[in-house]
Amino acid sequence: MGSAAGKNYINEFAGLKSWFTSLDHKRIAILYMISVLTFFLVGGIMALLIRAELFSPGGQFLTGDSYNQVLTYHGAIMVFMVIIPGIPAIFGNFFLPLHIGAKDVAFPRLNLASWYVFMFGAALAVSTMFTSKIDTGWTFYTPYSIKTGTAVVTMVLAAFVMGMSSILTGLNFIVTTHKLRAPGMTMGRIPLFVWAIYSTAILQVLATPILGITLLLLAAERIFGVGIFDPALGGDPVLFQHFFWFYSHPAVYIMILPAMGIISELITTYSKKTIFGYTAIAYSSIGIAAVSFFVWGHHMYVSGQSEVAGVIFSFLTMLVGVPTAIKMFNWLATLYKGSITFDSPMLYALGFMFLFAIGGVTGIMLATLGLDVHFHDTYFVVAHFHYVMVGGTLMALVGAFYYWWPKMFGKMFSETYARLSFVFIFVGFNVTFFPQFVLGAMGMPRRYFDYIAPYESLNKISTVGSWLIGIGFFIVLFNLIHSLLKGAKAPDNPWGSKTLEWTVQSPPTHHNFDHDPVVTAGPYEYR
Amino acid sequence: MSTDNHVTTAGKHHHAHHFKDAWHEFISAKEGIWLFMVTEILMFGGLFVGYFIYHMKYPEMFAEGASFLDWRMGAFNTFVLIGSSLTMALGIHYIQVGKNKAASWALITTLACGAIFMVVKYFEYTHKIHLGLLPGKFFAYPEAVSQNLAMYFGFYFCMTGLHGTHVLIGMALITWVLIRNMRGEFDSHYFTPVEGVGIFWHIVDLIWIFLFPLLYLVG
Amino acid sequence: MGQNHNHDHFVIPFKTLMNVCLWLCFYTVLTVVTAKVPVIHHALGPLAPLVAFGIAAAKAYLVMAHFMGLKYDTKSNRIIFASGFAFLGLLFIIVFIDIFTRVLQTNTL
Amino acid sequence: MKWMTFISMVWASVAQANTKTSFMPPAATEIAGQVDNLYAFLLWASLIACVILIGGMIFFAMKYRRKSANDKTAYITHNTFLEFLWSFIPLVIFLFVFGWGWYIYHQMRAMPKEALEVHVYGKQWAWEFVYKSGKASTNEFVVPVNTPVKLIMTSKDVLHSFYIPSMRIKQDVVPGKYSALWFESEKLGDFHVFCTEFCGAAHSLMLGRMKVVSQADYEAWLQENDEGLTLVQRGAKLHNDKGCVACHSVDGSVKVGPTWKGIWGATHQFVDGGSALVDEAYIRESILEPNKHIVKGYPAAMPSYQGQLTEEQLNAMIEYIKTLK
Repeated sequence: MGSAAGKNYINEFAGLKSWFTSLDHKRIAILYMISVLTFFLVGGIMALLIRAELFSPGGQFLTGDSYNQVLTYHGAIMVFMVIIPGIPAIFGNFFLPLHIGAKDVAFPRLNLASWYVFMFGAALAVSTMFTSKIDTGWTFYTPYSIKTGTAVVTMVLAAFVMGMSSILTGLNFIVTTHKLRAPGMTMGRIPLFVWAIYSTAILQVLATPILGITLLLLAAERIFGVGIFDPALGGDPVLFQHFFWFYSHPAVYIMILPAMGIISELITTYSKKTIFGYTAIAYSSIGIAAVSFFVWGHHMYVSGQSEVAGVIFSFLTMLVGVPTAIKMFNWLATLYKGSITFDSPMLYALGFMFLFAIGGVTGIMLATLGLDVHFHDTYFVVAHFHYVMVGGTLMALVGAFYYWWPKMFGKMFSETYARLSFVFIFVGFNVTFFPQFVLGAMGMPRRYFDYIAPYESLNKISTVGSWLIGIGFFIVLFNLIHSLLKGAKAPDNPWGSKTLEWTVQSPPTHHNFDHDPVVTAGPYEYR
Repeated sequence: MSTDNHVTTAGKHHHAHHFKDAWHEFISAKEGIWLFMVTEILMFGGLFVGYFIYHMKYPEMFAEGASFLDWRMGAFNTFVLIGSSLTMALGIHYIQVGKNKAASWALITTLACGAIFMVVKYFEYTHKIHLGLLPGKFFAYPEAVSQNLAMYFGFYFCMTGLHGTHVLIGMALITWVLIRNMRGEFDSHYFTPVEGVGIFWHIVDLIWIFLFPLLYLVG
Repeated sequence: MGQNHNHDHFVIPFKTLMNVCLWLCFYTVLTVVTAKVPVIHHALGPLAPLVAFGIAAAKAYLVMAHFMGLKYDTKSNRIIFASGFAFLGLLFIIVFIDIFTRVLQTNTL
Repeated sequence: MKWMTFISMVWASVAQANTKTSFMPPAATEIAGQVDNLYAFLLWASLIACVILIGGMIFFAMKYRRKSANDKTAYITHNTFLEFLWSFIPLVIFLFVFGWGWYIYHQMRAMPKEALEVHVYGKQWAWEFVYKSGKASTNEFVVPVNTPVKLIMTSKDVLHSFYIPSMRIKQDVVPGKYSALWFESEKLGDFHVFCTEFCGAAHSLMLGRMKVVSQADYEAWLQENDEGLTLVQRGAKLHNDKGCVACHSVDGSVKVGPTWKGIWGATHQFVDGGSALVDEAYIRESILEPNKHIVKGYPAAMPSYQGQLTEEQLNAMIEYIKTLK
């Protein structure tokens, strides 16, 4: 299968210019990988700062404004620059064309433009760190975001620009999935990762524009004082929350759906067994994407929203919980009668199921009207969304890195260090965030740099846990860098997987397939 | 690429390597264009939703605000934009039937209509600025009856400002397509960029069709 | 995705474009008349906004169907474009329900 | 590695189980008791769901370990009955929990007609309470036990949120309109009040305290006023009532603003390089025009108290500061 003289997409062209002007979806994926991982490092440092500050009550080195700035950057960087672009831009870009047997995405130039728009937005956002910073929280709630003297307009425009990049990527992936599938690859035969990226793309295209207009109005509010969200002029801050969450809840599904797609791939590959309930999982992805637009108000039960609206949102949020439960049970059923190995990607997949189960059930608790009144804006919510975001999306992200690393770079990595990284991240994660459920139940509010004495011991445990997670992620980083430098040559199909990307050489050639693949069966034909 | 722009079948367009043929590329491009138009509708739609909500909360304030708008200018602008939509559609029509020169003239007329629209907008804005009817902090109209009239002009300038910006973007795109047409890059088999710019221009007209009654007439 | 190759692009006839433009101008005149001529405006009373938006919707249909060519386009593009309006409607309906079912408290000092 | 996942699974479910003894602060109202019951039910339901999902995962992972490289696995694509089960049963449980939650939520939102009304004003970084009798207090307020109390709240600047963990109630305080909250405490004692909507520099120092006392003590408290207090005691009371406590400590601990302990007679270095001796004039100017001189190392986050303090109150506070060695 190796092409002429070991040619592949990495050594086909040389020089930085060829990377920064490349239209190859694989190279653009690498550009995204480097930028997203850098921002992840910055966001991670902010997280460690927060946990260090909360090690004991009273203001240590971060008080008032500086703590608010660190928590805002942790939120904004992690949401807009790591976890929303993360899986779709890195693995979606690299493997969507490979999974459906295409040579490239539908609009390669648009794909490269998306990366530049993303980097322009990210640069704008990071620039606020050196000007007058921002301290509004990643949610920019008015009227505080109107009154505060920090660089909210720059940050808001940065988020608008990054939203534009997200729309362009989503648009690109929808057209690619519709129009560029290989002959014989019907929608019923595409891998579940493609279903996940496809439903995420629908969310990106349909939800991000409302964030766009909300942020523009917030900028207009600060520059001209138009008064739409400013109560002093008759505006309604709760309307800002409606507009903001109309985007931001679909955004959390933009974060989790690609991760679910990866888990479907990992569970089937390492159980050497066809997926259980392909159609159920595929339609659950689309179902989640559709229903995710109806549920945003469960962030606003106590914000001044009417009881009637709260009841509607609580009911609809219960409905969106069902497809998620279906997926979990289908993965569980896939393990049944499989032939399971515990390679590091599989450990991360099992870790995902463990943590996402806890994240899911606590989500139902928060969706329940009576309980959310107590839990809203406490550490219970912080623990919930970290369980589904870090426990869900980031576990899947690291699992995907280990799973696809041999294919992306043609190098194997050290399995022992990979498993060690899992232990650190998994244990560290639980030690960090499980106590926060208890802190939330005890009533500790979020975004506090100082807390009353009863919360001290659990916060200490949580901070220690955060160090373990930090170590774990650094082990992953060093392991993968070491693999690039000294890793053994990777075979074309190290894990015996059945999806199309493993039928080409590692790393793939510039034009992916030597001859157009003709697909005759489903993606998980482990017979 | 032939420099002589009168030759109808100028440089043959080569479809990108990852598409099977020109038609496959065309329908993919069209779908991409429509997806982008959805995001335009959703973005402007957010403003319309906000407008409707506050129109119901402060009806008399909105009525007072609308009374300052000159519906004659609004009506004239509507005719201008409908005309420009027609000439834009004609531009595509002519390219499809091979009359590239006529298409260029149609595109130039569309640009002219866009310019007229912006000039009328300029007069409306100066009229408002002169009266002090500005959004938020800059509002300085002494005889305002309702106390938060500034919000109406917040909406007015946000909606017409965003729409005006899109008219300018549309005009820039038309100019780019006009230049390429004069260079003879389009013919009856390849005219996707013109169609894309055309649809974008019709979206701009579509939004004005809703903006006109909303701001000028309903009041 | 079966592809028959000898496709030629649909050309919207000149006459249709002209007709559509005339109809659009007529509707514009109509909407201005119903809104600005006092006797008709008062006759409509509360219906006036509905009439205005009805006419605007008709004009929008003409532009979308003929000028933008949605009528001659594939079904999937129509669905894509319609989905934009659908989700806007969803946002408006639920926000409307919230804002107009709030129990307002008053200061009783 | 496998035993590691197993251990942490057991640990998680054990930890989850013992939160059933509800780490929540003891419920102080009847509705809070209902919330705790719903929470206990959901905890047990979640534990069972986790045992099925995680336990099942661990069990299958152990049982179907790969024996040899060329194991043959069963080609099961789907099972409609099973799939119906694990979509219908979760739906039923979720809707049941939704109904139960709604029932409690409705009780929280249905304001009793003849409740004791207390007006609450949230402002950047303090809570102010005003009673019908004109009695006002800051950060601390007193309510009688076993009587429904209705808080009618608005904010003077940005969003805040009034949260009493022991009563399991919370309501955002929105500027520009009134929002309300009601409870009927069944227990005496002091209860924490937190602000749970992000509101700026001292968001975490905006701590309130609610004292639930007997009806007699409540009426006595209403009559209290500060005639009998000395100047220094009145200064100390103002330090709390005017919200200075949120940013300025009196025991030297680090808060948002400089501490008041031991500053009398010292010299303060300013951000713009200047400095000044801390005396009456300096304290008066720092209170009325805080942003004129910013002490090095502190943010310019203090709102001005121009027109909110009488001469007599300013003197009381200055006397109080003198005593803080």
